Amino acid sequence: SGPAGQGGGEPAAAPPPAAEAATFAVITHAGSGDAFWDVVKNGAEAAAKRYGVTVNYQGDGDPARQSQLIDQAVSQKVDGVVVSMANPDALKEAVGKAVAAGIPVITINSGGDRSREFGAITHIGQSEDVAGRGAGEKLRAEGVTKLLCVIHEAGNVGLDQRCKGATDGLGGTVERLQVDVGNLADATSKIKARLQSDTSVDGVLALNPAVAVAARDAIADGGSKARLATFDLSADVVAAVRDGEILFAVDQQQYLQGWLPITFLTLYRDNLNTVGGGLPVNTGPGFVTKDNAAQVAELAQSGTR
Amino acid sequence: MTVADERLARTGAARRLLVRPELGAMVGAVAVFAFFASQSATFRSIEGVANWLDPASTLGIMAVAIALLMIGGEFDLSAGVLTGTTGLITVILATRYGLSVWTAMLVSLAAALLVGFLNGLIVVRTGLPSFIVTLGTFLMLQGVNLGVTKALTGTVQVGGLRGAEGYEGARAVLAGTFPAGGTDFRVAVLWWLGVTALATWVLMRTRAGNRIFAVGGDARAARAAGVPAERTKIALFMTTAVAAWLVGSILALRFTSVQANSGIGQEFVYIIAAVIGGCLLTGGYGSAIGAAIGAVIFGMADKGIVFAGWDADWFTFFLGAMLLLATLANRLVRRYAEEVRR
Amino acid sequence: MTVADERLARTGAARRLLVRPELGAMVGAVAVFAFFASQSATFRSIEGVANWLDPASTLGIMAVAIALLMIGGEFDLSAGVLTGTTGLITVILATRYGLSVWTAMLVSLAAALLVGFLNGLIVVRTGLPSFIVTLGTFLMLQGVNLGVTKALTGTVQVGGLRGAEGYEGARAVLAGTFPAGGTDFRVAVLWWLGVTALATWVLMRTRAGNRIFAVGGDARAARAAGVPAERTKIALFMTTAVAAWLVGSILALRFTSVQANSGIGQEFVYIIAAVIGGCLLTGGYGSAIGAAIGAVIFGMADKGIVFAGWDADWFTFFLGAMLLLATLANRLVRRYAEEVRR
Amino acid sequence: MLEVRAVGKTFGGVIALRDVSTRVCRGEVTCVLGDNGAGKSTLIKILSGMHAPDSGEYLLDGAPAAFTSPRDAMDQGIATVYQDLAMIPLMSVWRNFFLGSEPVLGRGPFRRFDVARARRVVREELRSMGIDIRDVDQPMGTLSGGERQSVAIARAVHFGARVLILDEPTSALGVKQAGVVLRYIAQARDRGLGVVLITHNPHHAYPIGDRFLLLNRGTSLGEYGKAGITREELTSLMAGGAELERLAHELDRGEPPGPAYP
Amino acid sequence: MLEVRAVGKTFGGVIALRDVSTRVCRGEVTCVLGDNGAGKSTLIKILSGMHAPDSGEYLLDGAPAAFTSPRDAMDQGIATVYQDLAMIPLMSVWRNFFLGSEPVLGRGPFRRFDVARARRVVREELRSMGIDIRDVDQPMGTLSGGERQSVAIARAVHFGARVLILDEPTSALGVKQAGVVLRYIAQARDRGLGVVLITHNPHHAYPIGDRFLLLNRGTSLGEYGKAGITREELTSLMAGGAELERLAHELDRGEPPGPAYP
Ligand SMILES: Nc1ncnc2c1ncn2[C@@H]1O[C@H](COP(=O)(O)OP(=O)(O)OP(=O)(O)O)[C@@H](O)[C@H]1O
Ligand SMILES: Nc1ncnc2c1ncn2[C@@H]1O[C@H](COP(=O)(O)OP(=O)(O)OP(=O)(O)O)[C@@H](O)[C@H]1O
Ligand SMILES: [Mg+2]
Ligand SMILES: [Mg+2]
Repeated sequence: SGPAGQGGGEPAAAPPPAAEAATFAVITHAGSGDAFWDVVKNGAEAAAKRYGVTVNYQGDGDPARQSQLIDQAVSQKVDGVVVSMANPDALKEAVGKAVAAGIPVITINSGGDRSREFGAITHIGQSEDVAGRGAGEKLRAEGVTKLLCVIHEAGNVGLDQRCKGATDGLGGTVERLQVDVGNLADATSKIKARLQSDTSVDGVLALNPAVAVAARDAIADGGSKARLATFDLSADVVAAVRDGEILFAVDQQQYLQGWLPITFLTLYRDNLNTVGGGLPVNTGPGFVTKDNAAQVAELAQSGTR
Repeated sequence: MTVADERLARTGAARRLLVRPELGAMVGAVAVFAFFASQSATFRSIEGVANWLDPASTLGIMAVAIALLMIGGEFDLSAGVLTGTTGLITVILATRYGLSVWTAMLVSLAAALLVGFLNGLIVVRTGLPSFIVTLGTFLMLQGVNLGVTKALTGTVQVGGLRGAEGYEGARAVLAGTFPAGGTDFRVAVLWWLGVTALATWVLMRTRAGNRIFAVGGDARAARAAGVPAERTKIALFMTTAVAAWLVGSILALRFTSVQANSGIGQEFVYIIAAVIGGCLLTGGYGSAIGAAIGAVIFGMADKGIVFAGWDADWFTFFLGAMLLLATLANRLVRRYAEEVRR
Repeated sequence: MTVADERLARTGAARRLLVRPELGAMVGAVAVFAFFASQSATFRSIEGVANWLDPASTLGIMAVAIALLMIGGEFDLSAGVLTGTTGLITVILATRYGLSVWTAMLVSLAAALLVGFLNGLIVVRTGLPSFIVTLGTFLMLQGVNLGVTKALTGTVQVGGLRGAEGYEGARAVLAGTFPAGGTDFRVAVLWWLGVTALATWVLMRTRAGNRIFAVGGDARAARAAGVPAERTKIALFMTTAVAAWLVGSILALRFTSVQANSGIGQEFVYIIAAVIGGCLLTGGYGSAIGAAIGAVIFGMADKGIVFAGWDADWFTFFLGAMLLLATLANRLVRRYAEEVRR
Repeated sequence: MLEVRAVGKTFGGVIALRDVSTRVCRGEVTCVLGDNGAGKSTLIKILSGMHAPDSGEYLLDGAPAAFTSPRDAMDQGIATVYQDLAMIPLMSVWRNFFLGSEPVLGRGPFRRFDVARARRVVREELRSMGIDIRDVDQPMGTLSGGERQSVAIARAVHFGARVLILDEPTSALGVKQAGVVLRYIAQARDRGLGVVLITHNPHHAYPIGDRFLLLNRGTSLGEYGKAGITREELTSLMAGGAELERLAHELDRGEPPGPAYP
Repeated sequence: MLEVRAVGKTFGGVIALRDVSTRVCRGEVTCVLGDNGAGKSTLIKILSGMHAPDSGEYLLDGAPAAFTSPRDAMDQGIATVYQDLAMIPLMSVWRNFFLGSEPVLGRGPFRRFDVARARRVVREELRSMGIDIRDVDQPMGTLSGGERQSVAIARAVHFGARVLILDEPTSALGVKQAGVVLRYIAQARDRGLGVVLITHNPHHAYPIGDRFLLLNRGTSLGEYGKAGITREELTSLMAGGAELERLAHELDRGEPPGPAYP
């Protein structure tokens, strides 16, 4: 099949010589240091090593700065761009520029519904609200009726979508709480404060592994009966899942959202392959529960889950 | 007699130039440029320049306004989030309430002026430090941005400005591009140059400028000399608000969507750019051109690290080192200049 | 004669108390407490108090140190991220290199002291504003935290301190709890009280305190009076670093894991608490008790909104309004006090 | 033309001034004399609109006036040299000089500070006071104490249209410069301005003063016309003269001084 | 005991002082005289360790000394009253007074500022200068100009062990207080201290000075022993006396003054 998107013909016309290592830019909507996106980065870099290409990972939560990073990649004439589109409208122009310059674009994680329209060759992963919905459904199955969704960065689109998805999936009441991920003592006491003042809350959904640990402490300290679930993994979270302190952790297998686009871009470059035929390639949602925690533990420790 | 005062060491004309506060910043900028130009060919190419001038321009507009305010002895922490507020107002009014983009922008300008006025009024009336007052408005605006956006749209971002009436025209004026040297530059660059020139003129060549320096240098002494200190300060806060509105509109028109958290955290970047450009935190000293150059230094370091392809994990490390070195270069030049004259 | 000077209006002993700078902050704190106590029964219960005192205590330790530094006329933006750095060093050394927790803490203390010393040295030697210098170290440390953690562990956080040698003992001293009034309080509360008392004693009753006020009030005049201004400032930066180490250790021991980005953004919260507590941003004025109370006001407002169950989207709005009102109350009381005496 | 009746001022618990009355007339110099801390500067600050009096009346040309800022007073042609609120240290000499009353050129949005004129005027005014400043761009804070004071005086003289208020104007000045200032004051008086002068130097006060207001510990000890007091009385009222003479003898040990280095 | 040889100081392009030599001897008062901007304060700041000279030598008891801060000079018993670097406005009077030389009580970690003693000493020292301060807790910035200056002088006198340097100490003082300061200087001299005094008042300079250093536009016009100069010569050198007398006649219009308000 031919490449999707308007500008797809050009790279085919002049495939770069195999001797020269390709450079791909991965540009996400999260600043460095974010636990989830760090695994994406690890995946992309591992794939780069495997295929002998260069990956330049950048990320910024501000769509303006994210689009500037795309512009920069275009100026540098990279051989492919991987971009997560939390705010597709804002990235439309920059992605369009990349496509017009004949650079293959793959979207990951969010923005799957606009991916084709913008001329990307494929989309990998699913949006945050699908993952959120999965978590909500699973919590409903556990009998949770009133859920506290802990947002650790006010106004972050991805986190908002996760909470909204959870609302849809749960069907019950979902309340939001804002905490600061840079100050876990504060996060603990805020979650605790909420649980103390509203005893009808019977579920807590953390959106970050560090916040999950804080929430676990808050539930224990406050003597609450609330069940806890979280997004994403860390060694502490996996241990807590194993010990039954955390019900489950939503695992989008985001490692794949880093690995696969590099694989696809390499294949596209060398062989003009496209995957999915315009439909997104799903990487999850997977769940880490008590049953599989033991196996995942090691992997989370090394930053690939 | 003064022309050949025996108490003055000789000073050449070229050396006299050195004493301008901007020149220190200029040297810092040249150093940063030279460094990254040697690291990356794209950085020094015309596309690369257009790339890093783009963020530098919006940052620069704000840095210049903040520099005026800082010279006047005050801070504004709410300026960053106000760019988001104005953008949100424009987009919501133009997309949900069917106003034309121009009308929506007028309304958001009025809102910005009101915020600036209130900031200024509270500062001069209560005598609280502006750091605290504008921190209060910063937090409150942040809450309003999120709360109102959520209430009206159910999400934390609004978009769809592209379809609004008057969009194309407004975009061309504020967020378009113009070709130069074979690539496209953002018109924001022109706005930035214009704002810098205007601010410099006001500071150096008008009454208002003299009064800004005075209220920042010593507000009590300025009042004693007959300067209307309260009015000057309120006007400065309103100027900052207008700059925030301008930047907010530029960004909203360019990205056609605004997030509820946009602009948060930028307030310090503005201050940083102004300080790199030679403004004193304690007020009474600084220059608009310096702040504009400070924005360029920040923009170059920020984008240069990406162009150089350094590991994103170490990004802030390099950024910090760059800023420190640029400010040091600035300081060394300034010292040398002071040796030469004065 | 002075006892009954006709040029002094009478002042009662009770009224004289009012002039202490802390009393304004105290009134702000009481107002915020009363407000939230009326909104939420849990807030005023002993469990509630233990809850909001917990973050207030770590914040308070830092706010007091930052207050000393601000009285001495300087800022430290790197203090927040330094809490993360020290925590990371301790955890990495104790878990990856098999050091005992105590030894690891000693090493991280040494690292903190070094950072503080360098901050101070660069500030006094180059004459650059500390805002810029510590911004540089802030960014650089942030990069180091992330870069080194990633390089050593492949992830953005390190954990597993629970298994390290000496963990239980260190935890009991720094991160344990003690029962009081039927609930458990964090020992950090005691550390906070201790730090506040020590800092107050130093400020009010020692040579060093006198010199801190002087270098912040007017560094040139202080130098002229024979104050070793450089040494005083470097010592202040090192004090801040020690406080950051203390808080970093408390948090690391408590959560047994540290994220590479922990502490970022806290630097301004510290400054805010100090300013709410009555410190001047320009230096030379303030009190340690005030800063400690400022931390409580911030902590109460921050938690009280959650206890009151207000809409999370509007959280920062309420927070901003609370801070503004608390500072205003503080200011009004101070004005009244100044009417009464002086 | 300017009169205060029974004004008082309290700073918190400190009563700085109580029940003081005086007036300033066209073509007259009113000297305010008194010990340190007597409240002279406080009185001046009330006259110049810097402080609002807590009690008493302020009359301008017979009508009650309530200045809310020094700006109001300046607009009435009252120019002041303050003792401690001199100038903005970081600003250049010429900017300081014209602060608050900048000369402008052009109109509308093109109205601008007439920099060339400002610099010229400053240089001339200072030179005619016997201060030869090197560079009017020098920041105010780097001038010597006397130079700073001279700028403040030159400024007030330049802008004082009806009343000139001078708080210890000659304290940091050399003998020559002080003489020039006294001559300035005389000229201003002769042009019909009202002048208020604070000084601790009876040698300055007597020759030029027409009316002497004596303050002590915040209250008035009375006001004397020149006819009502001799130079000797005034000097002794200021605790000066005689005491100084005695002191001179006391200090004059008549020892042979050390070697001189010419 | 203290000597400078051919010192010079340049601030950027401004040459403030060039080739000035002088010395300060035990039990002698050296008066530094000169116009505004002559470089007197700059010389003093070099003597007190505030500025390092750009050229020339600084000898202390005959041996070359290089002070890097005023602290070094203070440790040698040299105390200074600066003209413009007075005090910390936000700090209380007693804290300012003892700044840099705080009296302590106790030892080791319990060594603390002896607050009670500090307050007592300040009150006493000021009272003996004729300044009756209301409240030693008052912030320095709210004192009157003369009160501030008195605190600075009292401080220097209290801590000056060998050399006392005073830059226009009496400029803001009342006649009485100025007299007290002159008597202090005489006492210090008699106790064997070396004193450097800057003043613009020949009536103060002549009675107390043993040696007169004349500066003009940054250079020395020569140094005179008391034997080498009469009061009249000195006064006319300071461009004073005669000129002032002439001025007095010029100003004295002999008009009937306005009505007095007793
Ligand atoms: N803002 C203020 N707060 C408190 N006290 C003040 C304030 N201003 C002045 N005072 C007090 O009021 C008294 C009168 O001060 P003022 O400056 O009027 O004296 P002065 O007569 O000008 O003295 P000097 O000759 O020393 O300049 C002083 O004792 C001073 O301490
Ligand atoms: N830091 C500085 N930078 C630039 N110029 C300076 C600086 N300090 C002093 N000057 C200049 O040096 C000259 C001498 O100053 P100085 O203060 O020594 O004079 P002075 O003799 O004490 O005068 P006065 O009697 O007015 O106090 C002045 O013209 C002043 O402008
Ligand atoms: Mg006075
Ligand atoms: Mg001088």
